[in-house]
Amino acid sequence: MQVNNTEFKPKIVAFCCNWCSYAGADLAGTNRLQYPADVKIIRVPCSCRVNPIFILRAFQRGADGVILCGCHPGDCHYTTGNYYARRRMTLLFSMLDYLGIEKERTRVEWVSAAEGAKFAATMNEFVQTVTKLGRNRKLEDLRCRK
Amino acid sequence: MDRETNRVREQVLRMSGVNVLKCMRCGKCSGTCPSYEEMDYHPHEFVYMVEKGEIDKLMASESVYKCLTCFACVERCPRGVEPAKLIEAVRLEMVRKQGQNRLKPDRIPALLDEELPQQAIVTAMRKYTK
Amino acid sequence: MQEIMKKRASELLLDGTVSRVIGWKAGDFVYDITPAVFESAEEIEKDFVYTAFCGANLSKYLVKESKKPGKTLVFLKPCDSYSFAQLVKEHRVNRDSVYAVAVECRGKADVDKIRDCGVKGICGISEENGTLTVDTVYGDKTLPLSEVMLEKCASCKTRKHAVYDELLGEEGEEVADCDRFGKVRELESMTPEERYEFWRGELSRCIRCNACRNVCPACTCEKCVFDNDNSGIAQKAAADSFEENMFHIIRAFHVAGRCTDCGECTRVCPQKIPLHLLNRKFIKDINELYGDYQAGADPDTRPPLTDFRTTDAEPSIVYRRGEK
Amino acid sequence: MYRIPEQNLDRLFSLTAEKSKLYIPADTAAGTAQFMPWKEGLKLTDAHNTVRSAKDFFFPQTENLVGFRVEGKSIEVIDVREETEDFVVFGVRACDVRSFSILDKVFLADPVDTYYKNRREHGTILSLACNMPEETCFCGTFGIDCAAPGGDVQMWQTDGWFYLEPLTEKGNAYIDTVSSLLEECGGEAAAECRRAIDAVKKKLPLAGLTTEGFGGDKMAELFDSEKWGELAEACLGCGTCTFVCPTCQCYDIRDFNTGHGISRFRCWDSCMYSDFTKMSAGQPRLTQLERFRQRFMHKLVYFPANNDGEFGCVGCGRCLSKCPISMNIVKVMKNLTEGDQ
Amino acid sequence: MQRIGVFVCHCGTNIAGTVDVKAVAEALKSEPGVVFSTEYQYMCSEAGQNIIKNAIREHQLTGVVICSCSPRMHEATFRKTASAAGLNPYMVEIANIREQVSWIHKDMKAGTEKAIILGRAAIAKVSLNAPLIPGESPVVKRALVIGGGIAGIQTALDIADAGFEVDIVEKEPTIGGKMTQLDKTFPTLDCAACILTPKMVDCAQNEKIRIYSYSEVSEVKGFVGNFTVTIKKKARYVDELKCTGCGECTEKCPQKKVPNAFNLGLDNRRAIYIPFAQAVPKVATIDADYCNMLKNGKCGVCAKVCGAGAIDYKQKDSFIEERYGAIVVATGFNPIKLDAYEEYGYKQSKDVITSLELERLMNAAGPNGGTLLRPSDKTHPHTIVFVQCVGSRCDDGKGKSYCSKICCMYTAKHAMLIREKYPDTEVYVFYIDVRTPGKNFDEFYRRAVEEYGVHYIKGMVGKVAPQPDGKLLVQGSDLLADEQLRVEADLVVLAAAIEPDKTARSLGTMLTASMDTNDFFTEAHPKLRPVESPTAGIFLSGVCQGPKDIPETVSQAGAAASKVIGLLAKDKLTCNPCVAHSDEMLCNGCSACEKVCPYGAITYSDKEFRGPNRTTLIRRVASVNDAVCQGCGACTVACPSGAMDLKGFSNSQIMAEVDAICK
Repeated sequence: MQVNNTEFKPKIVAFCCNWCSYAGADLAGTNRLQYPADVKIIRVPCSCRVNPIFILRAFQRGADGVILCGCHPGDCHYTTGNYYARRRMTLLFSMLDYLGIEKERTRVEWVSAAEGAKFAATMNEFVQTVTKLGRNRKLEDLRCRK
Repeated sequence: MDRETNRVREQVLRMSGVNVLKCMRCGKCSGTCPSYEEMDYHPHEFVYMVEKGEIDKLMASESVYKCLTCFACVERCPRGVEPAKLIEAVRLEMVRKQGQNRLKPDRIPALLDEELPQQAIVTAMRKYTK
Repeated sequence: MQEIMKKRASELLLDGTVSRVIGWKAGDFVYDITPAVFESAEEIEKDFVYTAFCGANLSKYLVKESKKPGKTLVFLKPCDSYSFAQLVKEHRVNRDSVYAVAVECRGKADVDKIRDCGVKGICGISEENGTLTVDTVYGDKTLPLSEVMLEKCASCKTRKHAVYDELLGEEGEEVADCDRFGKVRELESMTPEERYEFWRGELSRCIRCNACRNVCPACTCEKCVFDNDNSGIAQKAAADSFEENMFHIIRAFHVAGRCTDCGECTRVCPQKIPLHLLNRKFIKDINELYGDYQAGADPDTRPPLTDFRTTDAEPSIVYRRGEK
Repeated sequence: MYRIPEQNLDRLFSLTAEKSKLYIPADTAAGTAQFMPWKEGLKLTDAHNTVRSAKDFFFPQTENLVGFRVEGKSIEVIDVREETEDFVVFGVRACDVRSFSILDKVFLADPVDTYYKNRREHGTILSLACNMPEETCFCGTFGIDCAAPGGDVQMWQTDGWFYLEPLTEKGNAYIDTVSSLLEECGGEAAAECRRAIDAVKKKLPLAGLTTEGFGGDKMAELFDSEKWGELAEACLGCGTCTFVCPTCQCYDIRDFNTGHGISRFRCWDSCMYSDFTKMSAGQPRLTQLERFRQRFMHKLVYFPANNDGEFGCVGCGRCLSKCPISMNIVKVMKNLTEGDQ
Repeated sequence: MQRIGVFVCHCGTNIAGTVDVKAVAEALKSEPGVVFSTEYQYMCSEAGQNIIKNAIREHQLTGVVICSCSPRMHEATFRKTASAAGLNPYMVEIANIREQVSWIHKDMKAGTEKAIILGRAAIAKVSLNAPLIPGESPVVKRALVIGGGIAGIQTALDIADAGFEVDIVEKEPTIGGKMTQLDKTFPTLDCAACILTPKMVDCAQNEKIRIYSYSEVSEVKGFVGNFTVTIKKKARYVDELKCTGCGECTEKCPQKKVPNAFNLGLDNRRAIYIPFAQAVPKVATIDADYCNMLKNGKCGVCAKVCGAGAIDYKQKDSFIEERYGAIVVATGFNPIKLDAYEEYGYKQSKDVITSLELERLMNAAGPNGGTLLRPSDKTHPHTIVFVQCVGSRCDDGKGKSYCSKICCMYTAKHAMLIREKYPDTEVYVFYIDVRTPGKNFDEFYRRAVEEYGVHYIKGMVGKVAPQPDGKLLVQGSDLLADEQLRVEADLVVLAAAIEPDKTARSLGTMLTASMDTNDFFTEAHPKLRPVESPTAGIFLSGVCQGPKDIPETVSQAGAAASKVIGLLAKDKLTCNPCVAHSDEMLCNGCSACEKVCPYGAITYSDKEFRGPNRTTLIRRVASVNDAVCQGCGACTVACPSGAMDLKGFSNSQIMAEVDAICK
């Protein structure tokens, strides 16, 4: 899959849990599976470490999309972390949608350490979706614009 | 599965609210069915046939009307599959297809007999007037 | 009612059961009632009031007052009692040092709504059988209470208390036909653009006075993240539209699952921002996704955000909304 | 004295807006009144006064002072000051007009606040007399006459006419720009309106409130009054009173990291906030009692002490109607002097 | 001010092939805080590591950023390198420019840009790193095993064998558990008692093992390496030290009508009893519900006949506090109650029994001395029907959704034993699936069919109707023959599902060990850590973790023991320093963090704080036990005031990364 070569290159922040998704991202690399360089990964111990504040912060600073990846429900290294993350993110995303912010800019995906291909496919698809949406204007802080 | 079969199948599944994939093929429904001997297709086969989309065969069979709707199978199914509800849905689908009830009111008096318990009449109404 | 409350409060103060009473104190214009701590029967006799304008939820004052020696009596309207129960549940208030007196409530009036009816120069207001007679500099006016009720009362969910030590007046019932999510549903059915415009219109009036936060019984943090320079997100002013969003989203998120829907945030907002719509969105989502939950209703259940089911909906449920 | 019929108000706005920016008090969608830039179709509010005061025009809630661009290890200072254009504010009430002179005492005293001064110089104030003051109004307490509101041009609205009286150079200049719509007239109608307002003023519930017992010389006795505890106990510590107040002028200066530089801005601060004037050694006023006392002492004692007896309150009544717990300067004044009378 | 060194690795051409490493090193040199930046062929090589060490010393670096492969690969390596040069190992951050840049992006320009951004993020993070020192906590070198069934016994024996003291807490008067009630065991058909009782005796005689029988755990405090457990010794009204187990009292007690729990109520025992002959400890116990002396003070026969003077009617429950380094849960199972399954007639007919009841009926020590007789009329059954999956694999709200795993095999065993002992008996087994994954298991089942002539019928029984003549009419389906079968049976045996013991849930709460919805304890990892609970220091043995047969239970018991031994062999535990930390000044004491902590690492206490104006405030504040916290961070988000933060992944560090990436 290739994203159309338009002028607009989205900024995408991916929070990946250390045990599954970060390893899944590594596997995507090991298997040389391509996805756009627009995705930058931040390693966190668990998806439950991701505070909604971080996500809003990313949008404030000009991110166009934020994706959170964690272990599949039931596989959390800390047994229950992703279940909490799931509730938190569901409610947060629902609230962002309620405020009229494009819901497609945020996403949660469960990616195991074995799912390098899923990681790459998810990122390709997400970048494409966000590219279509264009620049995040509704939730940016104008002061942070260059 | 062709489109029409699939449509009928979806219809039956929707009307009955039954998830046939929950069936683990234990046969307890057939083991419990009081009408077993009367049927060509037995409750467990019903479930499997709906799953496979062989609803035409079911509709062509008298089995549909042999079900007493006693709900023993529903009560005892370990997986909560509810075969009787499927049968009921198939009956309903047949009525829709033929555009009329199986039984017309004017035929009823002739069929009644002294011995017939009230409950059976009510069940019959439920089954045949769909 | 007011007289019964005064009598009871004085009794309890005099016999030493309680050392202080948190109640409402009369102001200059009938409607400008201030929460107050009364320490003697004389003070109660002089200034204590319970009228159609006692909208203020007193439960939050217990965070401070319940730490003082002796018992503190607090008067709780039905909605306030949920806030109180939630504070106890979160160990913010010591239950043993509080004497909770439940008082009946038939809805409280909103002076802003009275003004919105074109009433100016209010000098006095009296209530009789649900009708308010307003005496103004420019003549008298009468208004039905039901039309000028606070938002939280117009969409009252229950007239039954969650918890109390003593009840004065009659215990009410849950309001069966309460449709407090009507406006939320209306917003949900709009397009994202319309919703965005709506919220920009509302939130752009925010002056970051923090009244909503400071009045909120769920916002009792020792130090709010928005006041803490080390938190990285401290803000003093709504310097950018992002900051308005950030403050209100995070505030709503922090009280999600803990907010009892007492409606104080909307009542106190000087800019009339319908802040309850944010909290109610979370409540509605929680009810729909994780089962009905009322914060403060009971002492044991886990708040939804510190709980989970393995079968919970995936966040992608948000994308599927509105699709058919 | 000039006059213009009410139905020509839109034309007056339109003509004014051609020359400079025009702000009028109008209603938001939620029904709150605030000053808004005039555009075709915007109507004057029926509300007596705006929620936020008119101080915003000269002392906005946030204002960028300076910027720094950070590139690698180098820092460059950027002047972010914008050239302010001329603007006209229509319909300012007497209380808010007086608030400007109070703010001037702070910002125009040496060292002059150039950001403030710049705005002040560009603004023309068209004040409007209060035909129907609210019960919360007590401008009279501070010697303000809402029947003669002052400003660059003062106006009365009566019998279907707006009467305009220029009081300053800027006022005359404004009259010149819109003279094509005005007709000259005598002062009788305005004087009649003033008399009517004077009659209403006497009926206001707070008409009897005086500043007796307050002022620069009452420092010690008021500071140590035992009543502060009781007055402050319900205070939530929010900034509502401060932010709707036309004379509160405390601000904080903060740096915002934009990711590629720093934006240094100032924003309103509130003495009610727990981190007000917090320094490395901590907050000098540790409890809400002290912070609460600070606000009222400032308005009623410290300000007059430093400014020839002028009080830091104009009696607009905004805090009376907006305080979440209905505690306000009037209750404070009455309570502190209760025993005296 | 930080002094940061940046080291960009070529990884041969792995990175340098699509990332301009020189440009990356050059670009990062101008970042604030960076005082040194270089690139090298292989940073992980000895020469590469020396570059890092030298730079740390030469430039007095306070932080190190390495742009290389994934931190999952070499983070530990580079931390050691830093440590060797005198820098705190947690002052190292890695920018992953191989797996996440060079290997996925073909375009040199895009790859280089991204590598620089990831480098910046790592620099931003490391600037906020603080040196971390792993804590240590001492280990109490004793273990507690909760449950004295075969799982607990085996675990205790193995731990004791390694030289550590171990206590067993068993709620029944004797250890041995369910296995004592079994007759024979599959697939070898050896006698359960013959293989179990020697192990029970071993336990009793082992100096390192102490048995608390007729006892329960009532409170657990502490954390891995240092638990404090309160054990409640229930009053048995017999002095354990004095009782010789002679059994005189159990013969003389006049109260004869007590249902014998050991035989599942199939016969009666006395009010004072020893559950069975080989009980360990062999000590009598008075059943207070039936004892006349305890109920109304009239009797006292046992005290009179006891030569040892062991009877003590005044005995009270007593509590003992013990300290342990590790706790093994081995609480086992019970068959479910079958009341909800009316169709099988379990309540209506005495001749419809569970498999465990059949074990007792066939056992030489059972109610019939080992002769299989119908409970109703004590006649020989000639037709026996076995029904499989009764309550197992059920999604109907009445049973359990899981497979109980052991029923297929024990039913084959029963069928085989009956056919062998009573060849004139016809045996039918109604099954849904026959599941035999295990060594020699399928062979065993095939023997039942091929050599013993057991009739296996694929289908389920719909109804069991007791007939007036005492027969049981079993109606079921034979799916393969497509017919409805009716069998006139004398005895119907139900393979009831098994469920965790009822005490497990409250124990789980005490231990803060997580459980699934069926009340089975959850393992730390379903594949890789199957005998550990996610809560450190808690281990799982036997059916409390999931259905198991004896061989599996014993092997898991051994595995749990080896994990315990591994833990107890350490003098001190090193803790992961990247743990949560509560800022007491900000803490509200609201317990939100405590609720989401999967490890029970957070506790609350009332502390005194200095309030304004020389006052003192008492506030409830959280504290994190470093030894227990695993560093997931769930608490940091649950905390509204931001009092909880995670070392190594702090709020400010993550936000700094976000800022750097979005810049």
